[in-house]
This record gives sequence, C-alpha cells and structure tokens, in this order.
Amino acid sequence: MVKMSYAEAAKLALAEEMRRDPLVWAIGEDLGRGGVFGQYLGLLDEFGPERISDAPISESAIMGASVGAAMAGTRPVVEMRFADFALCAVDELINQAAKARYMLGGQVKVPMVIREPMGMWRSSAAQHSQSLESWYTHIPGLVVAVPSTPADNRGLLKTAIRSDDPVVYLEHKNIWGYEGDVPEDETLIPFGKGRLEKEGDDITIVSWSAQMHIAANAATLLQAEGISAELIDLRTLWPWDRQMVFDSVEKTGRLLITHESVSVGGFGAEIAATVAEQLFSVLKSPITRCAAPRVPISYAPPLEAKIRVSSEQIVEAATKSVAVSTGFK
Amino acid sequence: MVKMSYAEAAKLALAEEMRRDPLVWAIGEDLGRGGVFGQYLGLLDEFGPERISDAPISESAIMGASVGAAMAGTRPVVEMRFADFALCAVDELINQAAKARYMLGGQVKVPMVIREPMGMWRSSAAQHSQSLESWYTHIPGLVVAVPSTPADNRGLLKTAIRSDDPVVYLEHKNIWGYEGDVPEDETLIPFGKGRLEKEGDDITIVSWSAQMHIAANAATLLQAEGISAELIDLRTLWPWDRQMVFDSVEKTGRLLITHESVSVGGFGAEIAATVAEQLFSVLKSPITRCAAPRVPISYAPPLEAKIRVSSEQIVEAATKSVAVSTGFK
Amino acid sequence: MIQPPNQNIDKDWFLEHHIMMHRIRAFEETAARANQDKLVLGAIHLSIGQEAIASGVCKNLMKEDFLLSTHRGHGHTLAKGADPEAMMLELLGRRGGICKGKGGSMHIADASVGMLGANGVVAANINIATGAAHAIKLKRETNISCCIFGDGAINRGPFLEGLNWSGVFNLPVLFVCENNGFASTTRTDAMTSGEGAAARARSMGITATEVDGNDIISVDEITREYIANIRNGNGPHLISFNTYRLHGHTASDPASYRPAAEVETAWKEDPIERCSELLSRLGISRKILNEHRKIALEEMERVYKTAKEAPWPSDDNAFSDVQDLGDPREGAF
Amino acid sequence: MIQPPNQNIDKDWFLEHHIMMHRIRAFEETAARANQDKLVLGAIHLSIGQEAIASGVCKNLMKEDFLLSTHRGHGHTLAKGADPEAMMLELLGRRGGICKGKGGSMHIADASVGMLGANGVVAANINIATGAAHAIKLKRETNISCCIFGDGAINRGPFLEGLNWSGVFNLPVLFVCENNGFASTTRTDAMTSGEGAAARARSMGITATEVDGNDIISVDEITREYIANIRNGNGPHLISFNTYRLHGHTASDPASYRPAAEVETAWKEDPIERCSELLSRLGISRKILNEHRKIALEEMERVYKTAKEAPWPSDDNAFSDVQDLGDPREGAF
Ligand SMILES: Cc1ncc(C[n+]2csc(CCOP(=O)(O)OP(=O)(O)O)c2C)c(N)n1
Ligand SMILES: Cc1ncc(C[n+]2csc(CCOP(=O)(O)OP(=O)(O)O)c2C)c(N)n1
Ligand SMILES: [Mg+2]
Ligand SMILES: [Mg+2]
Repeated sequence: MVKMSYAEAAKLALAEEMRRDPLVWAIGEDLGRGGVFGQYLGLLDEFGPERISDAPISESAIMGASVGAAMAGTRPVVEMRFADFALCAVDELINQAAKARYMLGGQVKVPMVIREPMGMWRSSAAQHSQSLESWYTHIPGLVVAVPSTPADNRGLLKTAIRSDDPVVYLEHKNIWGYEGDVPEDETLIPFGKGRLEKEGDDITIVSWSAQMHIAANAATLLQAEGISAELIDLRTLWPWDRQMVFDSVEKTGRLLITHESVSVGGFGAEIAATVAEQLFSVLKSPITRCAAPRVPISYAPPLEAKIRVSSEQIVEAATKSVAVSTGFK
Repeated sequence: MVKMSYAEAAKLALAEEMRRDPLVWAIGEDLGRGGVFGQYLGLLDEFGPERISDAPISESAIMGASVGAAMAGTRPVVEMRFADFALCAVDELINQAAKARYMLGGQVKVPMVIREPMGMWRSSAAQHSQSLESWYTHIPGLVVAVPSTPADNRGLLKTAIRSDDPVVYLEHKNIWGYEGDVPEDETLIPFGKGRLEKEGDDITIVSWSAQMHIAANAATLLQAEGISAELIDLRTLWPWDRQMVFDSVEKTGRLLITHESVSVGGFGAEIAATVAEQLFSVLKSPITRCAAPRVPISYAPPLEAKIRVSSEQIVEAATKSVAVSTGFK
Repeated sequence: MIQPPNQNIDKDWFLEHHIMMHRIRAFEETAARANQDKLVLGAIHLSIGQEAIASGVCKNLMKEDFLLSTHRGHGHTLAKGADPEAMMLELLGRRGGICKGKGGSMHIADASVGMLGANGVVAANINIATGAAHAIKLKRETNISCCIFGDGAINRGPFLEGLNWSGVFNLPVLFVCENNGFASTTRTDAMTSGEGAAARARSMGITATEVDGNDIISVDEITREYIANIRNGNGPHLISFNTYRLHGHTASDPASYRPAAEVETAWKEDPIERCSELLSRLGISRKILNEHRKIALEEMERVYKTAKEAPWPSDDNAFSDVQDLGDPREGAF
Repeated sequence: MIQPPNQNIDKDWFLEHHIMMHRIRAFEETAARANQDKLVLGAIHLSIGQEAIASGVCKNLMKEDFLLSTHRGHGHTLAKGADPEAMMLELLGRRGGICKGKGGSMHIADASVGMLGANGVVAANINIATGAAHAIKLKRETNISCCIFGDGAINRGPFLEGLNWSGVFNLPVLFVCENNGFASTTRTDAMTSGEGAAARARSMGITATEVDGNDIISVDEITREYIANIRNGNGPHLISFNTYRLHGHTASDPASYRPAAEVETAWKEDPIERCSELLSRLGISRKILNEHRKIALEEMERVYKTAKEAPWPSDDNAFSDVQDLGDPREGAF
C-alpha cells in the first residue's frame, strides 16, 4: 500500500493507462498547466501536448469532438473542469455519446470517460457546486462512477478508461486532497461493486462520493451512542450494487441513504424505491433520505451550511429510524 | 364546456394570455408556420411576427435570450420543438434561468415558460422521443408541468404564463389530437394540485402526461376484474400533490406509479420513496413502479413496443400488488 | 448554367456520377413512395435536387475516410457506398436494417464504409466529425473526415466550436454546407445574419468557398482540390454548395409555403438533368443516359420489394447494444 | 502609445473617468487584500489593467441601459453605478451583500442600476444580454443592452448564436470583448483560430472594430459612437478592446506561466497611468490626479472595514428567492 491523495491516485491511474494504451488521451481547458485542481500536474511532460491537450473554452466541442474521436478508435478522457460546465454539452453527452451505439445498431462504440469534478467546495455557489449524478443514472447508455477514496479513484478510473462505453466520472472537488492507502499493484475496480466501509447491525447507511466521509463520521458518532451502523459506499451508481445493499438491509432491517445532491429526484429516491419494493417485508422502519433541500447552492457560509447534509443530521435521522419499532416484526 | 383537442386548448390558452398581457410573446423555430405540431396555427395572423416569432436553429440562444428577455420584463413562451432539443440549451435553463433569481438575491425574476413536446411518438427514435421530466424536478427553481388533458393544458399553460418563475412545460406529442371538454371560462389550474381521474378503494395509481391515459385504460380493465383502482393525475411534478397521494394511499394501502420515462432515476422513484417514508405503516404491499427499461428508445415497432409501458403491464402489476397480503394489517 | 463541354473531362468518372445521382434520386423517390404507402415509420427527409453534392463529394472520399451527415442523409450514405437494401430495410424498420431497426432514417449509418451516421440533432455532427479528424491526427493516419450539414446548422453553436477547434488543431476535416435555402419551413436567410457559412468559416481562419452545388463538375473539382489540400496537412476547409431543396422538409411536407413558380424555376437547375446534358454534349447518347435512371429505378424497386416483405426484427433487439453491462433489464426497473 | 493632447477633449469627463478607474483599481486591490486575509469566500477575478474598458464603456451607458458581465465583473458593476460597500459585503458573504450573500463575486449584480449580473459560466451572458435587447425592442423602449465578455468566450457556441440572433432581429445591443490575452492560464490565441472577435462578428453582418482598450479616449469615443448608432436603430455592434490582464486569473493565481518581462512591459501601458499622463498634459496637476487614487483607496478601505465587521446574513436566507412556491423545504425532502 502507498499513501496518496485522491488527486494523485487519479493522476496515477491516468498515467498508467496512458502508458499502457497509446490511444488514451486527455483533453480539456488548461490541462497543460495541470488542470484546475492539479489533477493532471506533470503529465504534459511525460505525454506531450497532443495527449494532454489544452482545449478552447468550447464545452460542446470538447464533448462532441471526443464522441467522434472515440468512435474513430481513440479513448478520450474528457475533462469538464466543473460538473456545472458539462451542462454546456448535454446534447453531446446524452443525445450522442450515450445513444450512438444503440441508434447505429451496434456499429460503433463510444469509449470515453467524462470527468466532471462536482460538489460543494469553498463557497463556489450555484454555478460551480452542483452534483447531478442522478441525471446520468436516468440515461440509458451511461455508466456513472462516484469514487470517494484514493484507492477507488485509481481503480475505478482505470476501469472507466478501459470501458467501451461512455462513463460519467464524477470526482468530488472537496476531497482532492484526501489521503488514503492505494494498492501497489494496478488493481482494477469493477463497476457495480460497492465497498463495505463499516460493518454494523442496526441500520444500513448507503452513500457515495464526498458524502460517504460525512456518513462515516456519522457512523462513528452513532457507534458512540450504541448504534451499530453498516456503511456502504456504492462507488458506482450505474450499475449499482443492489445485492450488497439488499444483503445489508436484510441484516439490519433499516436503511438510510445520504447524498450531497438535492433530495427531490436524487438517486437516493431510486435506492429507497427499489428497496421498498424488493425488501418491503424486511424493513423495520421507514427508509430515510438525508439529502439537500431543493434550493440552489448559496455563497455565504451560514447559508451554505443550511444546504449541506451534516453528520449530525444523519445521526439524528438514524437514531430516529432505529427508535421506530413498527411492530411488524 | 367546449370540446377541443389538447393542441387547440394550448393554443387557446396562449392566445388568451397574449390578449390579456402584451408582454407575453412566443419564440421558436417555425412558429410562424404554426409550429411543428400546429399548436401555434393561426396565432401569427392575430399577433404578428414579433410576438409569434420565428427563431434561428439556435437552441442556446432561444433559451438564453428568453432568460434575458424575461429578466428585462417580458414573458417569453419558449418553444423547444422536441424536448430532446432542449438538451442543446441546458446551461441556459439550469445554470441561468432556474438560478438567476436566487444567485442575484432576488433582484431579478425569470418569468418564462419552456414548452418541450416530449415522449414517444410515431417511431421517432432515440433523439426525438425522450421524457426527461425527472431531471427538471431535481433542479431548484423550476416548476414542472405535465398536463394530460385539453382542460389541463389550457388551465396549466395559463398559470405557467402568469408564473413569475421558469416553468418547464412538457406537452406530450402523442396526445396533441386528444379531445376533451374544456371549461368556457378561463379556469386557471394551480400548480401542485392533482386531479382525481377515477375513484377507487383497492389501489392508488399515480401517473401523468400521456401515460395517464394508459393508466386510465388499465384502471378500466382492472375494474372488470373486480379491482377498484383510484387514479391520480399529478398534472405538475414540482410542486406535486403529496396530500392527494397520501390521502389516497391512506385509503387504499397500495400504490402503483406509472410513467413513460425510464424507471431508473425517474420521478416515480421520488414518489415511491416519499410514500414509503411517510406512510410506511399504512402500506399493505410494496409500492410498484411501471416505467421504461433503461434502454434508448428504438425505431422499429416491435422494439419500441418493448419500451412502452402498456395497460396490460399495469394491470398485471396492480393485480399482483392487490394479491399480496403482507399480514401487517 | 450548363458549363461548356470540355473535352478534357473524364467521361467515365462523370458517367459514374450520373449513375450515382440517379441511384440516389431513385432511392429517394422510392422512399417517398414507401412513405405514402405508410411503410416508413418515422419522418424521412429527401435530398431530391441535392444529389450532385452527395455524389460529387463522396466519390472523392476513400472508403477509409469518415463521413458524418444529417437528417437528410440517404444520398450521402448511398454515395459513400452503403447498401440501399439494408438502408431501405432500416427505413421500414425491418429485419436486416442497417441499424437493426434501432435508428431509422435519421440515424442511418454504415461504419463498414466509414459512414458514421446521420444525426437527428442539427449541427451535432460537426463536432463529431471534427473529433474523428482529431483521432486521425493522433493516430498519424492518412484518411480524412468529412461532415455534411445544412445551411440551418450554421446558426448553432457547434458550428463555431467545431470549426474553431478544427482550425486550432489543424485537423484533416472537410466541412460541407448544403445551402438549400430552407431550414424546415423557414427560409434560412431570414434567420441568418451575414454572408453565411463560407464567410463565417473564413473568419475562423478556415479556407472556404461557395460553389454551385447543382453543377457536378464544380462540385467534383472543388472537392477534389480541397481534399488534396487537406490530405497534404493544410488543415480544415469548408465548401458551401448552393442548391435548392426541391421537395418538402419531410416526405410528408407539401411545402406550400413557397410559390410554385420558385420551385418550377429551381427544377430547371436539376443537377441530374444538368449532368445528363453535359454528358450528352460530350457525346454520350441520351439512350445510355436514360438507361441509368431505368436501372436505378429497377434496383430500388427490388430493394423496396425485399424490404416490404421482410419480417420485423426480433424484439429482443430492443435490449442489445446499450452498453457492455449485460442485459439492461437486470436491476433496471 | 499616448495620444497627443487634444484641447477639444472634455476634461471634466475624463477626470470622471480617472476617478472611476482609480475607484475600480482600489476596489480590486482591496478585494485582493481581503482575499489574502482569507475573508473572501469563493474565487475572485480581478480586472486590474482593464479599468479603461469598464469606465469607458459604462460611462456612456444610461442607468436604464442593461449591462451583463462576466466572472471578472467588479469593475463593470462599479462603473455602472453599484455601491462598492454592498459589493464588498457580498464578496465577504456578509449581511447587506448586494445579492444577500447568495451569489458572491461571480454573480454580482445591481438591478437598480441596470446591472443584471456577472456570470460564472463563460459566454452565458451573451445570449442573456441579447434577450434583454430583444425585450427592449418588443417594449418599444429606447434603452440598450450591453454585454461584456472575455476573449476566451468567443470560442463558445453562445457567441455565435447570440450575435447571429442580434443581427437577425436587429437588436439594440453592444457587445464588448475584453481581449486581455488569456483565458484562465492559457493564452487565448493558442486556442483561437482566425482573427478573433471582430472578424467573427463581421462575418455575421455585425459592425465591429478593434480598439486599444487601455486608452481611455479611444474606448470612450468608440463606445459613444457605437452606442449612438445602436440607439438610432442601427442594430448590434461589437467592439474588441485589446488589453492585458495584469494580475493572475484569480486573485490567488500568481500567473507564473508568463515571463516577468512580458508583465513588466504590459504595466507600462497601465490604462490609469496613461489617463493620468493625458490629463496632466491637458493641464491637470499631478497633485489632483494623485488625490484621486488616495480618495479611492480611502473609500475602499472604509468599505472593507464595514464589510469585515458586518455580521453573517441570517441563515434563513438560504431558503428565500428560490421560486414563488412558499418555503422550498415543504415537501421537498
Ligand atoms: C438542434 C435541433 N434543432 C431543431 C431540429 C429540428 N430540425 C430538423 S431538420 C431542421 C432544419 C434543418 O435545416 P438545414 O440545416 O438547413 O438542413 P436541411 O433540412 O435544409 O437539409 C430542423 C430545424 C433538430 N433536429 N435539431
Ligand atoms: C462554460 C465555462 N467553461 C469554463 C469556465 C472556467 N473559466 C472561468 S473564467 C475562464 C477563462 C475565461 O477567459 P476569458 O473569457 O478570456 O475572460 P477573462 O478571464 O480573460 O476575463 C474559464 C475557462 C467557465 N466558467 N465556464
Ligand atoms: Mg437547409
Ligand atoms: Mg481573456
């Protein structure tokens, strides 16, 4: 194991894949300088400006040209800078990348990775803070990855680059500097396999991306209160590890889902709906979602704080859930 | 009551509002010719080309200029032609229209209606058939309307035009010709009030837009089998009529949600999750969703048929739901 | 205007153009009939009157070159070498359709001849074609990419983004604008400010010209010249071909929004007739030339018959080619 | 180069420019300090070196005219008449902030003086400004709309769509490109094909010119002339002002990707110093001119002090101004 940051792990993964496969290349604004968050620092020196390529401020072209370059046999890694700016290239992603393989009856594939740094970070307000992972889960043809640790970021990014389908790869801005152990060997992490962050018996907590760390903190706080939470980090939302969640809920009988993004129409609803449908008779209390209110993200800290889902909120909701005794069982 | 089609009802609503308020105007490609579906036919004659305005094929500008025109005191009705093409203007809708009022601390409002004809219609395949209503419900600042009848289309469109906030107004392409009774007077339909399409005791079915008619057919078929379904047409998804759904589920103890759009990450999940959370102890059987598989929409009829949710599927799922006896009650 | 006969012209080459143009015309007429017969499922857009561009451009492309097209893409696809039967099967949504019945007319493609797709979204293929050229450059290959789009497409952002991109990266891509006067039911010039595609391209540092798109000689010549330039590493070029959309926007559009006289005049510039005229002045007999049409009609008649009689595709097809994750139904409801 | 002194110049007018430019400079320097003090919350982008454009353009706008700006919008907002205290409060996210603490630097706005917003999305305001002009036309009003954007923005689709739109509808809108050589950490010309903003605008039929943006006289004159044209119904115009971004992209960017000598040379063209030089040649004493800076610094010092000492906004603010539907928390979790 080697200690490195979430950003370094991603850089390592990209470098490894670029060494392995000359058809892998990265494109985005200011990549030559290392990317906005330093996640490409130093790669220009090794791979040159054709493979670590700057781009004009042309999000439609960054995405659309990458679709073409993918169809034509290369593997572009597309850097969107902020997930919010990917909204300037939605036709290219949804109507083109996600559907081309299908519409053309399998004649082409679109192997591309769309990196979209997402989430709340340093008062960056409504146009630089969004988390729209649930949108992408709704779109046939897309894989959706939401790594939370350095090891996962390395392993999933490698899998994403090798995928023959478009992968929306959502790194969270707030954890670029988060450090963790990463295996020495090039461990690939498959899509659709969650990670059991912590075992527990009383309640299952499901989360992903940066929110996983807030949930982990909540699980620790809960432990202190004598509540044993099992914490699952989904790692990818499409496909998502239904089996791991089902197994856990069968054990605990309770489920709490927490994500940073807006609750309404969020992916938490999908998980809640699925579990409510499949494991209805196992549930000892209502499924709880802890996610953001349906308001844009604010700038001033006290306002921002109101929109963030805190460990305390999770603790409160989990405690309430565990206290409920439906009497069914 | 007057009989008219869904398209005529919308045209009437727009004409009425344009007569009432000279600041209301409509903009979109080919509007002068009456719109792709004839939903603007004849309006040019009454209101002239400035207020029924053609537009270049510039979706970003159609949406973005309308944001500016709304901020500057007019009330644009934006015609996107197909909901799919609105994907060429997502920044303008999500990052600008939906958030401007908030980001600017209430200094501006963005009163605009974004009409997006949606849904499967005559083998129009993956780029002309999508229903993405759940996306919009996830975005703070947007109202989401999904009328299913001529009366609702008239009443909701009028409310939408008078709204001071951006309203994503999703008309379904497959029901432009659907006829129904429309009140003589200018009845406005408020946002967030569902419509009880049919009363029943055994199971609550929630739907909207064209799928509501498929659900209504299913309800009739169920009645023949002795199952009394209560059918709710939500009419708007944000806000949505939680109270009407709760009241109904309290009575029936069972819930089925059906929509044409993809099930994963669809708004059905939000409803299911909410009801599962709020009315857990009332439910007699698991909540069921009948919605589309996570595949792009196909062209050939047998393939397309596999993606549509039929009345028969709803009947089957509802029958199954009613048959389940959890033993909780 | 008909060009004066020129004895240096390679007759065989233009005879091939003549044949191809007739094949496109016959395909479109047959598709129109299939549409009237209510056997075509979605909307189709016919390229009648624009055949010289399809034939003139695509004949100068190699099989390895990429082609990206529009909603009005049957002619381009045929001229790039696709099989009309597989195309017609697709229009009718039948088994054997070139996209397995998943795409229809607006997504017609034949990757085996480098044709990477029509597109239902106006201008979307400009960036995709640019990206295909980007891949060629990265792979140090010698083929090129070609993107055909309509005059309406130049008002969408991707036109600017793709052209600028191709200039910045000096990519081997040929942009072809079919300036047919209309975008759907609206006259394009009413919604376009400035001089159009070529002027805009030049403002982005891209060599560009406007050419009579109904004159097969001009189309062929300028395309050949530009493609040679592009293959020589001289970066992207754009040609704007002036033409006229002789039929409606879709096969079901009577296009009554334009005066009959205008259409009549436009028919006088029918590119096929102009090509026939040229060839006959070069000494090819009218009999041979008429034969081309007859053969083409027969071919497409056979194609249509086969398509009509073909079964539907198996409905399992709805679930394949989504992504490499197994059956999309698993866990997806 | 400094213009030769011209005795016809209205000194008072340019003294006002001088004062405004100093106020902008002082505001930016103070904001930079606040950023170093870690009191600014999000990223801020300083317009140091570009003050002549802000002052020169905005002084020629009426209060009723709309202004839309960019992420680098403090100077424009001040010059349009906004209160620097309310702006600084916003940057620090304090109570009384001009956007109630909901926007920060990138969404700064003051609708009461027609300033409808900076924008965090490059080029997004081009269409919004165009639409505001569209509203003016529909309402038969006499004001105009003005959009300021950077040279990086001309590579985004909305630049084409908005400009074409403004031409098609002949709208009263002035487009102002701040050609400061950089888009973030990348030299703009490396990512731009062709001659830039003015050439692109002209290709869309829009009157356009390039002007030295560090010369307050030129800025003022061309703006006045173009605005008069626009008010006379002559449609949209574009001015591309050449300037240089003297500081980093954000206030935290040391901009070490460019040679010190380049920056040093650029400082010699400091628009404020050039304006001082001009005014002193016109007979204004250096003492008075220096006083402008002093007063401006004092003003912004007061502003900063007030902002630093101001309380946070009430956290209930997080839930207002979303939409007219009551408390967004109701039924939303
Ligand atoms: C982004 C987008 N907007 C609108 C449409 C609807 N539409 C289909 S074809 C067409 C006209 C296109 O005109 P042009 O580009 O000139 O091509 P032509 O039809 O003349 O060949 C329009 C507006 C679309 N398909 N995509
Ligand atoms: C659509 C979009 N893409 C990327 C960014 C990130 N970004 C912010 S400012 C900037 C550079 C803008 O350059 P320019 O338009 O020249 O303005 P300047 O900063 O020089 O004033 C970039 C790339 C963004 N905000 N929006
Ligand atoms: Mg056209
Ligand atoms: Mg710049």
